[in-house]
Amino acid sequence: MSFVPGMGILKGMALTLRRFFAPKVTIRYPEVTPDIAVKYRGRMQLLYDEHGALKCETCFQCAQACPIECIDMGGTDTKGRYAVHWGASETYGERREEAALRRAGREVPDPTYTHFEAVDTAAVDRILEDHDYDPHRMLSILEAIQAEFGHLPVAALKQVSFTTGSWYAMIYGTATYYRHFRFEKTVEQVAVCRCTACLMQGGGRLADALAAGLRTGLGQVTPDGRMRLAWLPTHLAGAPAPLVALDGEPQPEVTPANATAWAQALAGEHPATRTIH
Amino acid sequence: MTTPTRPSLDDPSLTIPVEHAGIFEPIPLARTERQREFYDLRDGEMLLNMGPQHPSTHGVLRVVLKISGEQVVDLDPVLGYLHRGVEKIAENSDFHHIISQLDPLEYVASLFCEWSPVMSFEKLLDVQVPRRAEYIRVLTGELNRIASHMLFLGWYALDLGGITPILWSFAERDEIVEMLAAITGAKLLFNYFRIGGVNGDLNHEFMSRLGDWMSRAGAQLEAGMGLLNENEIFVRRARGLGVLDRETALRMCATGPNLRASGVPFDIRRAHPYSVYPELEFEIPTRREGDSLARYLLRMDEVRQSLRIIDQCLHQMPDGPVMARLPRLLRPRPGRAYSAVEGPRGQYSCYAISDGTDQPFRLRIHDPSFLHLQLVGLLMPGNLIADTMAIMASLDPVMGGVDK
Amino acid sequence: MTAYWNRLSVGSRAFLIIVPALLVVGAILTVAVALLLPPVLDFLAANLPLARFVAAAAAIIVVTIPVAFVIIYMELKVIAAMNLRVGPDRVGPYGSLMSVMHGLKVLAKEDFTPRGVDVPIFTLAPIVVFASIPLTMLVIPFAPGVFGQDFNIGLLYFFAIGGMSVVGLMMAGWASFNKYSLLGALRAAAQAISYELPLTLSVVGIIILAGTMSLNSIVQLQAGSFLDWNIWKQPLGFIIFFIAATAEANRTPLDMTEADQELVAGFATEYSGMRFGFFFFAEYVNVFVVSALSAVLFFGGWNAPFNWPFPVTLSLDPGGMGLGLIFLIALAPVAGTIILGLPFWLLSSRVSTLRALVIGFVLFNLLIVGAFMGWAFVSAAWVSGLVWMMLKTFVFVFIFVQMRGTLPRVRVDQLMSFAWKWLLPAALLNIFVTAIAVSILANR
Amino acid sequence: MDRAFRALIERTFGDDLTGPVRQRHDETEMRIRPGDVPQVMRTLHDDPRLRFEYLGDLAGVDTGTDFQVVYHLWSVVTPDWLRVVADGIPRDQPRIPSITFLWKGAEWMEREAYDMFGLVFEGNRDLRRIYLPDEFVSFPLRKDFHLPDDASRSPGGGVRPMEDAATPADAAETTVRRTAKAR
Repeated sequence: MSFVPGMGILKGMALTLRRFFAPKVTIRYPEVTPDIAVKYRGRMQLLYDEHGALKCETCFQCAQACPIECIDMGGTDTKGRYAVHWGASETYGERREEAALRRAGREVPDPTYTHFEAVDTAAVDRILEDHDYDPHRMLSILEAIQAEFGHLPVAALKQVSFTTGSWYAMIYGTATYYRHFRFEKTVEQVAVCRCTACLMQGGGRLADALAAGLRTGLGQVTPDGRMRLAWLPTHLAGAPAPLVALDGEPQPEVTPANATAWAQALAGEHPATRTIH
Repeated sequence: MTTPTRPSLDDPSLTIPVEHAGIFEPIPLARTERQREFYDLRDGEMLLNMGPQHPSTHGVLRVVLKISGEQVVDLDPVLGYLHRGVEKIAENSDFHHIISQLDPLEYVASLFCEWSPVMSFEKLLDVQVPRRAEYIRVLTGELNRIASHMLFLGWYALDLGGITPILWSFAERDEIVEMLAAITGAKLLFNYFRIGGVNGDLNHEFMSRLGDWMSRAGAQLEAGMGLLNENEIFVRRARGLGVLDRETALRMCATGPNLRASGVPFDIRRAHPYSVYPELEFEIPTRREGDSLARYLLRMDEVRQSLRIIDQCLHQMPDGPVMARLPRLLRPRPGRAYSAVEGPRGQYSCYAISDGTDQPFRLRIHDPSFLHLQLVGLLMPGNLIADTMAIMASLDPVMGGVDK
Repeated sequence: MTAYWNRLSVGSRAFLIIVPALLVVGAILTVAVALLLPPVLDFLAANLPLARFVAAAAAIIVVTIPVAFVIIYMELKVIAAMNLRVGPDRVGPYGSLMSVMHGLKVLAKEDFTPRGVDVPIFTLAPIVVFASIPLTMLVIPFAPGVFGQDFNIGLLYFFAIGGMSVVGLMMAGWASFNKYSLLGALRAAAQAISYELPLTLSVVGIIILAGTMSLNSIVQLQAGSFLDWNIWKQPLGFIIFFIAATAEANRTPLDMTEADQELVAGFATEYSGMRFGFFFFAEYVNVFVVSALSAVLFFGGWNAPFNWPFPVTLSLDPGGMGLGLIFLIALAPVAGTIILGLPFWLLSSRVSTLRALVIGFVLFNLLIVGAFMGWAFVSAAWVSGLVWMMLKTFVFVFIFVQMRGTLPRVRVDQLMSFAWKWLLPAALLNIFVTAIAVSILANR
Repeated sequence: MDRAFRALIERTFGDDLTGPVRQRHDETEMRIRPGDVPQVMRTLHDDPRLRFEYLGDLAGVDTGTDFQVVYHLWSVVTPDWLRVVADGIPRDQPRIPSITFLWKGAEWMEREAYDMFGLVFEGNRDLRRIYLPDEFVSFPLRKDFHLPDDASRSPGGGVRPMEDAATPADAAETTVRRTAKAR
């Protein structure tokens, strides 16, 4: 602070006047891109290889390593059946409580592995006995197993592979080739008719609404693995259009308007699909 | 202590209606002696609620001022708008994750709130940090200190009504932040220090930016300060404002520049040396006045000292690794460790208790801003409303650190 | 007939409709003007001052908004440049439409009236504030013959009306039902009371020198070179006037009333939409008015800073050229365009013919406009006067803006003590010295 | 670590110490009863042989069975941090004398400890919530309080509001997640 009153102020004014003509430090962003440091961590991006294929194979390791769960990954398993999420799981309504359970170290009922449970191999052996262990009659073996268990348990398929000596991959391929084989227990089957009349009457919208309500896709099971949404092969006789069948029972009261609510009510009892808003 | 029952907000017994400005305004039930003393208004006194949306409360702070006319009689800071419960989070995440969780505490100088927990974890694990890593820590830390003080300069001038210095100091801070981004990978929350070293060695980009900046840093910083240091209006406002004497500063647990501005040469870098500070030579600037001007000038002196330290670091930088060899999963022996570092605002300390698992049993974060905000209530009464923010800015609290 | 009509295209139908309609309207208008113009002219001629006053008031009210726009844009850009920023550069060329966008924004915002405010006063306050500023512009002579009214108490009128804006601020602060607004209003009142005195006393010296309060005659007394300006006779008076005027215009470092770091926005805290816009514009128009007044009082108003060394008289009589004028008017654009565009077309192969022609046309127009302006500047006194006046005024506006960009704010008690302990005695001293000097010089 | 200082501490507070004076790295730790805090602190502060004028930190600790209050002090006479641990504060009666008569700055730290642990510092004239709202009734940093993500472990199960006035009796064992092996 100088002794001449006002001199400091005048100096300041002179300084600002000099800076008035000084070069500016602003970076006009869209035209001029700032030089980002090589090591800059600010942006996450997925890498592509030289063929343009995505290198990320959804192994979830980065998401697991992220301390503040800012990485959020979603993917589907190889058969496109189960949507897998990782990340701030509170954002996924169907997995809120799972997150709590997992962090609490509790057992989380995971629908992905429900069909890996052990089965009694006696039935499988009996079926194989009937087909005298012939891998060439695999189709009928598998049909018999499905008739026995209601679906194709993986344990049974492994037993078949072990006993007949045919590769598990071959059996699996056979089982996945034919549409009428199912891998997951389906207690109920919600089916939408795909005949022309139903589609004309809004069967497509109905299917979408049901898919939204059950939180699954056509031909797939609900996240809790309890229900399956499928196409109905043929229109049931005397049923109205559009037609929804629950285990073959036509549900005349379901319309595209109330289908979502109906499906949610249908799926609603199970805690794993209860949403907490 | 009996568990208190949950009160309901619309319970009329909880609010004392006070006839004031022609309307009844509810005042919370006085729970403590201090609150009772604060909330009974004499004639001519009224309550003025400053913040949390006030333009110049640093961060999200709410201050209830008791004023008579323009004069502040008393004030009551209300905290907690940024409270994350980071200590609880730390108890639930393992030692590596905690570092990134603690970054946002002191978002202006976040290297220092990584430094103290990292040091305490190293004590728990009996890790010897490589000397090069220590030098890099000191180097980046001092850079961050300069950035923080530059921001203080801008804030202080802004709270006194000058709008230019903050942008000039941001121009400085931006260069430092860019070069720190070149080595740490982030601009604000550098998640850089690791247990047993640092994440990544010095790279060429950082060194070139640093050399470029160091060549003209001194002149630029002086020019930036020149706008204020000689300005009559500024000096007249800051001098003799919010005087904090030596004994009071010690009794109020003030640390850092605010303590040194009151004549106590207490700097943890010298008082309780850590890292490689014993090998570096620098001075501890101290001032006797203890007013806002002294605090401002002291910080500017510290900037000059930090430039010296950076210079020495660059000259004495040893070779070698920057990370100690450690297992991926850290399970320190059960024990307790306390470590403190000298940040731009004072003593950042961390008190960690381990029980042998991969998560700390208890992690206590001590932030200087918390205690310096407490000083405001002491320095403020008797001054004008115009000086509330001036005094607060001269103490330089960061609400992220206050609220944890 | 209808068949013929149906065969017509839309354009021709419109033509057939519009042209007769225009003819009819034109005929009616001609008759009306022929009948009504003489009495109207007689009326206006009968009471010319009234007509002049109405015209001037309307013109000033209209002029204030662009002036405010210009100053706001100037503030944005100048302060940005001093902050090493670029400032607005997206809206319009170099962001020059930014302040227009501000205006549109405040127009488009919700005009919000909080609960508990004193609605009539709350609504009236911005109007009072905004009305008082253009009224002060009424007496400022911008150029010889370009002024609203020439009162012989012009200066007194200026300060009286200027003080009226404080009433509006008080109304706003009181009616807002907000403690910050109240504090801001009280500060405004105290500040106005403290600074009206030095402001008024600082110009008494000039009144003594001039012997009149009419701003026109004050300006005319400063005619001649810049050595005849009042600034040399009243340096102390000018300093006092400038500081007091800063406080009067609520500019940093003396903008106590809306100190946004202390009182959120002072008296304007609760205002939004166009009501806030009125305060906003009033502030900047006020800056303009104060700058203009200081230019008028101390810097010779519309007088050129120096006498022309040689008399420039451009006597151009277009009528004397007779028929040649027609050819000139017809040919000049074409010839000028070609002549001016040719070099670009010849020198650079990248310039296409069309572009060269466009360049030539633009250059030609610039040339013509420049020539006309120069001719006007030289030959018409009021144009040059206006130019000089605006130059001086905007120099002061720049200084105000730069002060805002440079200086921190003074505390309110320091403000008061400065006004009463320093400015007021200095102003009185200035008066005494001036009076003594004038009496001595008069007696000699 | 400073052996002479350890001897000095043992000599000065012979009978006040409830445990051995431990030393590790640059820290010296002494344990006292919560009732002795005022006079021990005053001795540490005023005694010319140990002039602990600088209070580094005040922390509350929940060991899972009882509470502790930990003070960290600095002095010119020793290169160590002195850690004073006042332990054995019962869960049902968490009371301890305040030290605001020595360091007024400890007031907010004690408020924070009260806010997080429910420790009642007798003598603190402004003991109320500092971070959490006044209506908050539980104490988050206690070991029997859980983040919402830990909801399933906390009484009631499922996602519950973070607020819970009292912990149910049936949740007594499960709520204390880890008891301190660190003591």
